[in-house]
Amino acid sequence: MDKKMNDYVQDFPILRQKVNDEQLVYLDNAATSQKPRPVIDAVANYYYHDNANVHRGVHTLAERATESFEKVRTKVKNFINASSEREIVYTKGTTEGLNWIARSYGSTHLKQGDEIVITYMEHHSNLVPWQQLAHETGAQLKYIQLLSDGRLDMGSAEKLITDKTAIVAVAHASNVLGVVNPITEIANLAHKHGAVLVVDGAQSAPHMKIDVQQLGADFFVFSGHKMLAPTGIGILWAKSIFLAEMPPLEFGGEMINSVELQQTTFKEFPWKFEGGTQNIAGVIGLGAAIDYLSAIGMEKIELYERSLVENLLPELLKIEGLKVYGPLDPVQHSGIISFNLGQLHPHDVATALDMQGVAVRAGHHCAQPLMEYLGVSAMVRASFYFYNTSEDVQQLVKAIKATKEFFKNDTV
Amino acid sequence: MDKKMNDYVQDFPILRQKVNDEQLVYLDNAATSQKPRPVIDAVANYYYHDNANVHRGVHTLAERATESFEKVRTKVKNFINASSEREIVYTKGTTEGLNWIARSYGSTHLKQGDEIVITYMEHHSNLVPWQQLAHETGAQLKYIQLLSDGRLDMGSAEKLITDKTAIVAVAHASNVLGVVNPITEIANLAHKHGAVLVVDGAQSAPHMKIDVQQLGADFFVFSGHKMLAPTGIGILWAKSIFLAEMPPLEFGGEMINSVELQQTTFKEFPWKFEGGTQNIAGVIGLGAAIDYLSAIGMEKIELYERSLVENLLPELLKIEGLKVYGPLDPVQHSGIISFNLGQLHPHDVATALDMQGVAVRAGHHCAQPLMEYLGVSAMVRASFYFYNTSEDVQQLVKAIKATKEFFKNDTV
Amino acid sequence: MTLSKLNNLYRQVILDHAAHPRHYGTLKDSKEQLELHNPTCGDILKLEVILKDNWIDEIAFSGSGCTISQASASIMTVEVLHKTPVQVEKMVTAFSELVTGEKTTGVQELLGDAMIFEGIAQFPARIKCATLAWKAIYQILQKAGRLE
Amino acid sequence: MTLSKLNNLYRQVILDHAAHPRHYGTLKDSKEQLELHNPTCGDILKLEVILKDNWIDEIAFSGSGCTISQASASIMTVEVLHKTPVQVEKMVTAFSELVTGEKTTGVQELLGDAMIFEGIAQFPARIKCATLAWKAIYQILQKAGRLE
Ligand SMILES: Cc1ncc(COP(=O)(O)O)c(C=O)c1O
Ligand SMILES: Cc1ncc(COP(=O)(O)O)c(C=O)c1O
Repeated sequence: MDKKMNDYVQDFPILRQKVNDEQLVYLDNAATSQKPRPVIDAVANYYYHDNANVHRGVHTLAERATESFEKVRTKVKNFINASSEREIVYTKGTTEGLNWIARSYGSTHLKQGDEIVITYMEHHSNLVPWQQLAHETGAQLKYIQLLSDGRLDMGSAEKLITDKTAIVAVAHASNVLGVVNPITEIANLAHKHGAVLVVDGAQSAPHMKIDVQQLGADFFVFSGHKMLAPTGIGILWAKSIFLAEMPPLEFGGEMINSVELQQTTFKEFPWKFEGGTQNIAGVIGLGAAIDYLSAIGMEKIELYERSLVENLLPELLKIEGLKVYGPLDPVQHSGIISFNLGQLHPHDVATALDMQGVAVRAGHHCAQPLMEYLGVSAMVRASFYFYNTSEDVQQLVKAIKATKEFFKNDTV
Repeated sequence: MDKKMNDYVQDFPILRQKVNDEQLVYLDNAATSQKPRPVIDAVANYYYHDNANVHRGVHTLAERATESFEKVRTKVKNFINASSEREIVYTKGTTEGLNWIARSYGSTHLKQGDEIVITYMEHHSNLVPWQQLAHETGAQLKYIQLLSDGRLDMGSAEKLITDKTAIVAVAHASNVLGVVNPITEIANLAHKHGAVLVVDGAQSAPHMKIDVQQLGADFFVFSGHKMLAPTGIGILWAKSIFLAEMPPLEFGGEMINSVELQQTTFKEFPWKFEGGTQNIAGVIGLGAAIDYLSAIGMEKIELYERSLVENLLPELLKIEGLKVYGPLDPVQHSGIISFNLGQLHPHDVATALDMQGVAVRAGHHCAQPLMEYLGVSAMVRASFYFYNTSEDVQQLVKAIKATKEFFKNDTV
Repeated sequence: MTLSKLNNLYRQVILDHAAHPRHYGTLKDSKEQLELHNPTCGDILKLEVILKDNWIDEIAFSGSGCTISQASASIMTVEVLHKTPVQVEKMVTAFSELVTGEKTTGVQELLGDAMIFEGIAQFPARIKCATLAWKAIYQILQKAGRLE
Repeated sequence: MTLSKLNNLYRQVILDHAAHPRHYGTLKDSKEQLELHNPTCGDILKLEVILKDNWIDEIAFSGSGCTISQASASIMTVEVLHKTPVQVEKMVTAFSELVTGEKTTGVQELLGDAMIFEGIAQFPARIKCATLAWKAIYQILQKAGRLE
């Protein structure tokens, strides 16, 4: 399988470059993925042939653009198994999607004394909007604990999710710990207590088959740019019943039904949420990205990434002084591996790896409460995608060892 | 000059196509502009060489992406003569920018009894957000009248803008009437009464030299997609003093300084407004668009478009039964011409023109109160950009005449 | 001239109905009514019907719109008059399939003069104009509880 | 191995300061203090100074950070001790120009050991690490009203 997967690398010209005189190994996929030629071409071709504003014109280009733009809703619907394309709302990305849910659904449904339950592993984007909502409404924000290997403590979840809970918001997959959370179980817990479940799918949608109905989620959001699509486009999915009652947040342009001097009526969902000219080319690119991923198969992508981790994890654990966060069993570990190398600061490690062509991230990964919880100030993170190869794994391991060697007299 | 300007057409491959067997004449530029090759290439090259998430990584690609991303702020600053790049906030587009001003500045500054003054010619995007703000805060929304030729009635403005006025919001150039409003005069009026002035630059920034300081505006917003840039990127400019005090609206990602379990501090402006991964490639494309426009010269673009209108207007006025809205003097008319052809419905006209290769818009142009004010339900709009030629003007005139002929036994 | 293709859209019957719409106006007696907007173009259609026993006994429309939407409304009123709700529902479906080009045969009898809109499939931007009136009759029957 | 270029960044002096930072800790007496964050990496720098007459009489820093930011803080404290606010302001400017590569000559005397960070211009992602401590001393003097 490795062989066949390696063919996809050819579609990513950016990977064929040297960085600091070394072959680039891009392992920062959790921050953003690279884009294959078919996606870049789809965007360019749209501008070369069909570009026009959507929904507004009777001329030929406008009609073509509108059709392509709306067709992608169907692709997204199929990609995550939504029940209707009308449940697919275009956003700027995961962060905007989560903020919209907090502001539109949250502000109209929460009251003093209600509780919002999230986890210690949330990305700031699935944390700060709820914090703000709690401040505004007088609701309480509570955090589900983690087990020592980084997985969610379901005992803690059962204690925290009660009849007071109005909203539960959880990452499907962690952007730091490499764990995938048991969403269906959490959905059952939430629903038993009359709460809705918001799922942050930023790190899952790119890497595994998503079925929002099977997950039992009420809201599911993700970003295009982490799954081959252009920057500036994301998806907010929610059950129709919620979208129907949620007030729109950005007013103007095509989201309107009729405007009088002192009042306005809005279109039906999803269009009522899409104020102003949308990122049309971004939508087209997202459609091409979904086509590309679907042609490979999401299950295959998930399996392949696991095989890389099965290669990597044992090698890392052999390096003395190297500490991996999250589960140590490769089977439970997604393609995100966060670690520290002795007392070396993650930034020094990341710079040393960069000098060897290996692009990783260092820092708090927009998860400061998690860092605090784990008692570290920062970590190094290597995150894989299907176009990474076992040679990439080897180059990473080699580079980490060389880094350790370089700093050996100092803090390692 | 015409000759030299015509050369730019070559950079727009989309224009070299046939639509309904006729050479495409794209006159829907007020809805969205076409994109020249250098802009499309800039986006593709970014993805082929430098793509990474910004602000977050220490690796080489991340550093390159961040530098390009931030450099565009300087380009935008120079393009509109802001006093600092920190006054440049990236948005999704004009609509988002206006909504953010209403929500962030408006909600924190308005109270019951305050007044918001706009005009009858506003686009819904510069109208509905203020209507909503008025509903929420108990402020009153008032409309400045128009003169019979569509220009702003400054007498009406003087009456409506009083010490009760907190916000004045006006389009720099109308998207329907082809008039350019006297912003400096309105700014003086507003400031005399202690109000702030919000300028909707969606239809001016693409077509003339903008100097926000000379205009005397406090806020100025525009969209990239109407000025050669990709979809999904826009600019909110405001004086530092306002940006400093405005609360952010989208929480998560790089807009954060530090997060604790129950509270969060934000970065400085402009970054505090830019929650989540931004439309990075859109920003890069906007930079390329500004380079392209600046190389031509905004003054030259404005003059050239006026020369097209000087050709077109007299020809149109010769067609019996054709009514042009807005000033009839070409010197006072921007490159947007709205008209009706006898009793023919604008949609029928637009379809007939499309059959002759000419792409125009028909409808209310997101300005229903203006339609109501003028007593029409819809109009046809032809809108020009610098890559349109005098042949385009001729083809439009010819097509209108043929349309009139086709329907002659009916409603014309 | 290059407008010959326009004849596929603006057939004589359509132009005639637009210029002289049938059943244009309002009804006096107690009636079902509905107003629909086409937000894209600002068109407004008001439809009124009087249902007697199990058929449409009287019908009228008013409002403003383009040639296509006016003609389609006029033809629709002619074709549905004295039909039962169940029949009308079938017509609505058939019309929708006709104008999107999904199914264009075997519906002549059902749709009558409304068949004239077959050519509109080539003008996708205008399909909504043609379907507005049919959407209205469907919704009015639905609201009146005459459809299962 | 391919890490020889890293020596340009991690010079021996830097590694030494990072491993054995000077003036690390806190001051007892009444003092000016300031805490700065580098939001990108989560680094925290606490700086304290005692100003006497017109010079920096005592100085200390604490917090956590990478090799570069720790070493830079350590060297900064050594270099600014007993200097006047006006001198320190000049040093801050010179250091900033040094690490961005804008002006690298004629500042040896002014910056002393801090010259060691000249090589960092090749590592743009790390410039912020080196300048954090200098930003802190500047802001502390500004807050204390010792700069015009
Ligand atoms: C005057 C005016 N304001 C605002 C807008 C909204 O711009 P956007 O759709 O890019 O948000 C437009 C364009 O449609 C416009 O013409
Ligand atoms: C788990 C998780 N949630 C949310 C986000 C935010 O996504 P975006 O920056 O695309 O809005 C990210 C990515 O940074 C993430 O990893």
